[in-house]
Amino acid sequence: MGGMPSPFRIGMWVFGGLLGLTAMEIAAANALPRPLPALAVLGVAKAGLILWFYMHLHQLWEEEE
Amino acid sequence: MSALREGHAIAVPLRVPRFGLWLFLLSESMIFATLLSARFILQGTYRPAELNQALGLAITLILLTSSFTANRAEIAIAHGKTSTFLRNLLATIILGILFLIGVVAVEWPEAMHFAPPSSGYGTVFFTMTGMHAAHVFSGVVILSLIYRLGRRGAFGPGRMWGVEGAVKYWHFVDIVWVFFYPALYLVR
Amino acid sequence: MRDLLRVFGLWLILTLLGEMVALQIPFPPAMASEARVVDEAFRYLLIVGTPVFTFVLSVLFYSLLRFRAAGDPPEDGPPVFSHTPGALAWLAVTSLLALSLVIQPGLRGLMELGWMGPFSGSAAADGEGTLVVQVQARQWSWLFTYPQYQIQVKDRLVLPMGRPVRFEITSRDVVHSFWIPAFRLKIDAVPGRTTLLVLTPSRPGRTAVEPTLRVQCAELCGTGHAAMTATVEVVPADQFAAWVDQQRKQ
Amino acid sequence: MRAFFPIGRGLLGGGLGYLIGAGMIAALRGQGLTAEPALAVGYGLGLIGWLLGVGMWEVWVREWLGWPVHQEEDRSWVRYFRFTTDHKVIGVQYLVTFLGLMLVAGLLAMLMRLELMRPGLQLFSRNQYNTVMSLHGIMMIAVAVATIVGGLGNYLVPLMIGARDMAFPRLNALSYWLVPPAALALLSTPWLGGFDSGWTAYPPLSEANASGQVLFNLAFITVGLSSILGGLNFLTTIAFLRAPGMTWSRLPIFVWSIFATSILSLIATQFVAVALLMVLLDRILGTGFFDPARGGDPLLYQHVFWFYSHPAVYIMIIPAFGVILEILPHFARKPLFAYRWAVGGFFGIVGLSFLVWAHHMFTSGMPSWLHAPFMATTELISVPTGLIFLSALGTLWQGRLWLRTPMLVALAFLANFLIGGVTGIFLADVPTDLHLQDTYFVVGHFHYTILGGMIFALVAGLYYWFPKISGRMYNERLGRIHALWFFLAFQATFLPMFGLGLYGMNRRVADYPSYLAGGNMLVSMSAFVLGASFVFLIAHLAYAWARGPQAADNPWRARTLEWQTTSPPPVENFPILPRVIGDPYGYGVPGSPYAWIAVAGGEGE
Repeated sequence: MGGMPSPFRIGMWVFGGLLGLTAMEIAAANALPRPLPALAVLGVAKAGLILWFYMHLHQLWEEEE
Repeated sequence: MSALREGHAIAVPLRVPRFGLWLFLLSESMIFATLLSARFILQGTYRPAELNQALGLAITLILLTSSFTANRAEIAIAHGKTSTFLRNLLATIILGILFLIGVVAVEWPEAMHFAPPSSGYGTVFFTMTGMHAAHVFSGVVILSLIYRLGRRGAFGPGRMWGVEGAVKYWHFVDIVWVFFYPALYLVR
Repeated sequence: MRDLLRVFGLWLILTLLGEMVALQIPFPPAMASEARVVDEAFRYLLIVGTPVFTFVLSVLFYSLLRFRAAGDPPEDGPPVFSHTPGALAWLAVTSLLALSLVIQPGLRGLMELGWMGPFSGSAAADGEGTLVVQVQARQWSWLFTYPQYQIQVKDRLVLPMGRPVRFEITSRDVVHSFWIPAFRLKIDAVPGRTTLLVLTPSRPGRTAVEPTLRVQCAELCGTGHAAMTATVEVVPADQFAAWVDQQRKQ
Repeated sequence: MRAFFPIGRGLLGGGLGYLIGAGMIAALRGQGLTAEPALAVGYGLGLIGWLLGVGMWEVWVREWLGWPVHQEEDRSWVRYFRFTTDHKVIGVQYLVTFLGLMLVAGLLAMLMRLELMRPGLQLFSRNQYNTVMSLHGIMMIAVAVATIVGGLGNYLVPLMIGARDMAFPRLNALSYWLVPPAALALLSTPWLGGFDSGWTAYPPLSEANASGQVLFNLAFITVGLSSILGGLNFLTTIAFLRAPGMTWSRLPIFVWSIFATSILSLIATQFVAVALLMVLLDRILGTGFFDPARGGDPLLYQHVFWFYSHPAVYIMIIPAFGVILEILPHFARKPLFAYRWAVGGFFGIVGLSFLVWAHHMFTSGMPSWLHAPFMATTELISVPTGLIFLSALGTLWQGRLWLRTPMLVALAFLANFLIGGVTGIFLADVPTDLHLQDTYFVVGHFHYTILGGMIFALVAGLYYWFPKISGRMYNERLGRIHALWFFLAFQATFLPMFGLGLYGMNRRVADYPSYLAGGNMLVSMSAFVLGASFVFLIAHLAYAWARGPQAADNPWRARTLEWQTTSPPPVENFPILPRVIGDPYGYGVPGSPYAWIAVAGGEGE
């Protein structure tokens, strides 16, 4: 916690990333003939962002703070 | 005896309940994985043209924003900023309620013409959104309890497991929608 | 070492006895040519399974007799924690055994029966001489339709001998299962889809004389499940033709 | 009176919850209190009311509301009737409840065998028989899933790893108290027309039959929830609460088996919950998951159902392997042979168990190309299972076998499970399965693995840990008589079933053609003798608990931690937490203690 990029700012960047990925999802759904693979990849990316930065998955294999 | 038991409860390090919560979420995710698979097994990538795309996008953005505010609330309490914490938590609860209104009060009545007894897509659509909405609802209830405790000053840096757990659950509900939204509204 | 030799001897004797039993076990009458594949697979598994069975049993019996302590054992046994070559050998033997059973009788039997493709059940026999019988299962009876002859009978199945029959099976309500024990193969009757079973009756007979020659529902389907049977008659070709004529007149 | 206060309050809460939920729906829809939607909502609220009444109000709701939590601890026998967090009390609660359930379900089995003694219908109507058969099935499934894990596991895992309690003691209590309402719901199905779809509840049958089906589904989901929470608790406990020095390679094998099982119950159980929920939605809200006319598919249910229910048989049998492998070294006075291989075997089974589900569906009408892969994975299960046998036989070899009752039952387990395993090959191999599927061959096979396996292990474990749990000793002579009686009656009951199945006796039937009468008579007669052996067992143990001689702290001279404390253990398990310094099964190694237990005076072990 603390450090240079403040946690608030990381949260903001992640939120921006989620919005961007959502925009790409909609674009993929409208542009591609079979959007399922692209949607799956984008969905995994979004879930990964939330898991890692919002849910702190890394805490699981870190020592007690 | 009871002192011993309480002492035991306090001595448990934070990673124990944290691990337990992750296991619970892992288990829960199997429910949604099954429903997601059922959607593709039964209906392939079929999607009715008359789904309200604007509404689907709107509730998706609402839920993503709520995850953002939930994250801010968690960081704020970790830094001891109680008022920022409460403000963001309240925003999260309100966004959650807005999401529920969007699904149950707006989307469902519009989708009634493909409601279960008539169409196969309705079966998966209503079950998936319903199951997810039930989890959003329970998340709103939990966050409200946390808000109530937070106003009484129950949390602060180093004693915020309640907040952390509730917020993790909320993010989990958001992740479910991350997969449900494209599966219900975007695939073809 | 003496112990190992003795247990090996015990294993040989028990295996010999076991195989004698395994070769003797009688099967119910096999009245379709496909039944042979099933019975051969069963016999093969008995023959291969017996040494495995007797091996564990010999070690168990021998230990029980030889290593038994009179009462409360005064001392502990030898501190053997593991034996890596032994464990690896064990792993190799069990894996090879399991894989060999997948191939024979598993895959081989499936191939012979024609159960390998994208269809549900046997590969369709489309030859000229194939008799088609559409089977509709419902709570709690069987309806047999012979589309080539435009006849329909309830709870009574008449089949010519020596001619492949393609059963096209479906259900009107819940899941049932079409099974004639004397023919061995079975497949479920599922609402909304058609499953296939190809059988070639090879011996004449009828239910009243041979009770394993009956259609029996083999998937729990509600109140009348136990009684959901149909009689079967396997008759020579000329008798079958006569029966068809008689049915069409009705 | 005081003892029954929480249960009375729970029943009151449950009843009120049901009336409110069912009443609301009944009023809204203008139907009776037992119409299916009312039934479902009433059950849900009733369950919540029961839990709040039985004790959740004090320990949870007050905390959520920010009020002080007060929890009364009582050391008299009254604690067994309360919402307590002591894992030992919860373990006993599980054991007694499920042994009671086992007797009820066993009685149902006796009734079934009475009906099947002769061809024709004597005792029941066809529908009654189907309900009795379905109830027997689901109750025994619950017994098999939960008795070793919930009973012995709860009691022993914290003791064996040197912990004071489970990681989440209150969650543990919740897991247990979810069971009684589910049992009550199952037992009340006959008043709603019963349910005749077996424990597998295949649609469309389970969507067309009497309303008892609704309660069955809800009860199954409730027991599943209990199993999930239990699994979560065990995983966290074993991962984090081990005593100092208790490394993963010093874990008793029983703890490993519970760990492996918990992974399965945590992950797999949700699938059956969803499958049953889909049936409920189809019945109550008119969705069409399994209706082919509306885009549904009956086979979807079977896939989802077996994706849980095959792993479920390993939820039953892995803890049984754990009990047996735990007992063998102590009574062979020899280290557990190939410990690491046995642990590997557990995880091999866990991994493979998710890849074999469709072997229940070889005749289901699924595409035939699925047969070969599922046949291969199923046959491969015999490899990790073989490692368990390697460990067991290697432990016996050249040991000093001490043939007390737990050991005798453990040896019987090995023989039974061997038969169960070998006959399993016939069902895994598709060509033979196409004939044997849904016959008494299957019934014989799974009773050899579950009754001959899991229940025999449970009985062995009961004898083994009885002195620890009760502080009393059972009667050795009666124990040995029972072991022999149990084993022989079991063989006589289930061995003939293989022949019956081969000759065309299909399962789940109230009646059969008369040519099968001889075998069925034999099975029925033996079944009654087998049933009596259970009554004998329970009576013997109950008597020993009340009147038996005091047991020593460590009557088996075993090395594992649970035997290093008093019998029965004190509330805090160990006066001071032990420090583990050696191998749990280091028999025969001169001067190798397992654990260092400091006592109040400061003495060592």
